[in-house]
Amino acid sequence: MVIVFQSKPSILANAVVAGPLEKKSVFYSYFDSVVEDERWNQKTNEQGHSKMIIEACEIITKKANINNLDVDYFLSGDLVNQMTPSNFAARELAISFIGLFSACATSVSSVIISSLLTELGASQYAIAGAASQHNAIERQFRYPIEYGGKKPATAQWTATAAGYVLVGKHNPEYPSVVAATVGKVVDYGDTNPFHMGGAMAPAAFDTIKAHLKKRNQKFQDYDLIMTGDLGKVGLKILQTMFAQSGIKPEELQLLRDAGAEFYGEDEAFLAGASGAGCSAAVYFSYIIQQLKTGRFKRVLLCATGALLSPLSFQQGESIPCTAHAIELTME
Amino acid sequence: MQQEQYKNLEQQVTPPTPYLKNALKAFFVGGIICTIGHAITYFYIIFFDFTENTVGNPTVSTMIFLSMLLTGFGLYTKLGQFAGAGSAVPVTGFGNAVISAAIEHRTEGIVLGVGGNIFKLAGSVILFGVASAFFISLIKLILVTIGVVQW
Amino acid sequence: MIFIDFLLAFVIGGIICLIGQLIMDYGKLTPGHTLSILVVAGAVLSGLGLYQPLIDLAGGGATIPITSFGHSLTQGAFAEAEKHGWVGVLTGMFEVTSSGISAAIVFGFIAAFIFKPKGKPN
Amino acid sequence: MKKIVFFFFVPLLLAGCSGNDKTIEVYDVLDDAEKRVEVREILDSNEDIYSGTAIFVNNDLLVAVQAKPWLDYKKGKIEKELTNQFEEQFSQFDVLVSADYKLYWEANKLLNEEDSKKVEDQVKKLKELEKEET
Repeated sequence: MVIVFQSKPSILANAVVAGPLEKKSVFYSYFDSVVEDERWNQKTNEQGHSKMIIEACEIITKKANINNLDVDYFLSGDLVNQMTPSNFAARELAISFIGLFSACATSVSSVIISSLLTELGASQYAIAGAASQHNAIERQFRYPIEYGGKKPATAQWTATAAGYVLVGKHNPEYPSVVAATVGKVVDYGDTNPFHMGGAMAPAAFDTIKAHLKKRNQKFQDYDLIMTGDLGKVGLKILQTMFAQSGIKPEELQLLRDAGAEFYGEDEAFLAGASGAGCSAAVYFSYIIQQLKTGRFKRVLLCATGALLSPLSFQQGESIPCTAHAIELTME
Repeated sequence: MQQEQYKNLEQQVTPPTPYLKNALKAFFVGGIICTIGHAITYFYIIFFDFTENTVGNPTVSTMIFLSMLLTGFGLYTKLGQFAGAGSAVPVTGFGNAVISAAIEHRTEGIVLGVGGNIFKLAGSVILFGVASAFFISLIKLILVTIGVVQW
Repeated sequence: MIFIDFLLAFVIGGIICLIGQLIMDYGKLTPGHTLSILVVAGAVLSGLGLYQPLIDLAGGGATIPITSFGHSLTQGAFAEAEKHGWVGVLTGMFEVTSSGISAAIVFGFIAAFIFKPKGKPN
Repeated sequence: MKKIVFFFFVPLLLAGCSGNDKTIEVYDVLDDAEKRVEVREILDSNEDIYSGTAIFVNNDLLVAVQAKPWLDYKKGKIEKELTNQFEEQFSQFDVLVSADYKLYWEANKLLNEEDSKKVEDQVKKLKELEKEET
């Protein structure tokens, strides 16, 4: 489903907070703040997760020179049970809150909803974004942190990061959301939780294709098409899918993936980064900055999410995936 | 695109599992861990009053103690990533499964967290160990009773 | 002689781990599944009277892999069943213990107080 | 993989073929030459072991042997065979034959012990240890 925003809501401020390991990220210099303790000096990983979200929102209000009372909506999501880190952050922030779950695609789905609220006139300022904390998410979906299981080369490393933006009325000095596509849920029967890229690539393919078709655009109309956290292997699969559907190699150069690039070529991270915070951290720091400086004029951000739970995996269900896309422009 | 078509494409692009490399790594690391265990049996036999029959317990406990140190200092994950089954199959891997779960769930308290989750991963090993011991001894008892075999 | 003794421990232990890796890779199984299979295999070998000779041959090479866990439980159950017959099969379940489980519980409990999960990549 | 297994087993087989020089020690308070010869004969005739130590003290006879490592798997059988042979030959003694390394190690330590009381106690203790099960 493609939405075209007539009022072109703008992204007025952005903030990314990340954990200590994210110093190794190639996007490190774009982050607003990096903490030394991945628990943010809290007692549990989940509390640290929550604190990270609050910090990102505080940076946003500071940057926009507003306070929490001026913000109408807070849209956030993460991957922990019932999204408690977001819920608890919302409790501290005291802003009207909508919790969203699109797995790792929440970074984009939250921006879509807040843009809709802005377009409706229901919202002056809305904070949207997503976060993930490595230790809290790994234990949720896979094994205990210190468990010595071998991960295959397709496995990805959940990034510790929170990326948030302030969405408000159109302002030509800031990047604007002109269109969005809410993705379908695609499932090609993949069951391997250590190969998320392979499960999610078809969803990204589906959403990007739908967006381009409906908007009557081609790859070359964009400076960049960036997927969320397909990882190195998933990106290759997606490129192959597009190549088979007739996209030329030079056009495929425009297709990049935040997760695949996040930790550079460091092999310790296997196929790259993943998690809701991965796409949020790259989109809401590097991409926004590049748009603001005018290096990019038009980008398509397509975040993918694997909609599984540990329970569904153990019951032998395959992994349904989704992908949401937003089209950002800079005048 | 059909599901099967996609499966093909995915398989072509995904790097294949390095079966031989994995097997060799598992062999060498597993062999080394067992050799260390073997050395510990000699240690207990020579310096303490243990025979080959009774030395199993102290050896296994010592190996699990070493596993606790490696797990706690975050080294067992590195070993596991390199060795695969080579570090999972020895009893140190069982120790790692129990200890990592215990460390992980400390934040949920000692009773509900550590107590409730300590066998989250290793529980299946205990289940299958005890259940198979039960059924095998049952089978053997039946065979002994009908006079096919002797104890 | 002592060298050959250690070599046997290395080779036999290594082969058991290698079998585990093959089960994991070719069967596309999780470590939990693989270890469960190996424990059952150890119990079956023990029931057939083949595991004790393997321990005699390889020492640590056969006692350190998780297969020995199935062996010691089975031998414990056998001993009880031999002594007490039918009742023994049931009571054997309460008698058999494994130092592996006890040690893992104790050290796991201690570790829970000392260590925190770190979450560093390799 | 096969190559590696081959590589490991070749030295093993070679070692298996090397000569038949056993280290056989006998400790006897009475220093009876006849007994020495008999023990030597029995242990020498057994192809599966490479070393053995026999200790006579009072009515006890402790024979600690070491099977060739690659034949360790038939330890139980070796013990049984030797026990039968020794019991036949030394029916007046309470015989214990063991292939356990613990007993072998301790028995060898006893060889230089002068005090026969100590040896007696130690042999009793070892016999107890041998009976222990896990």
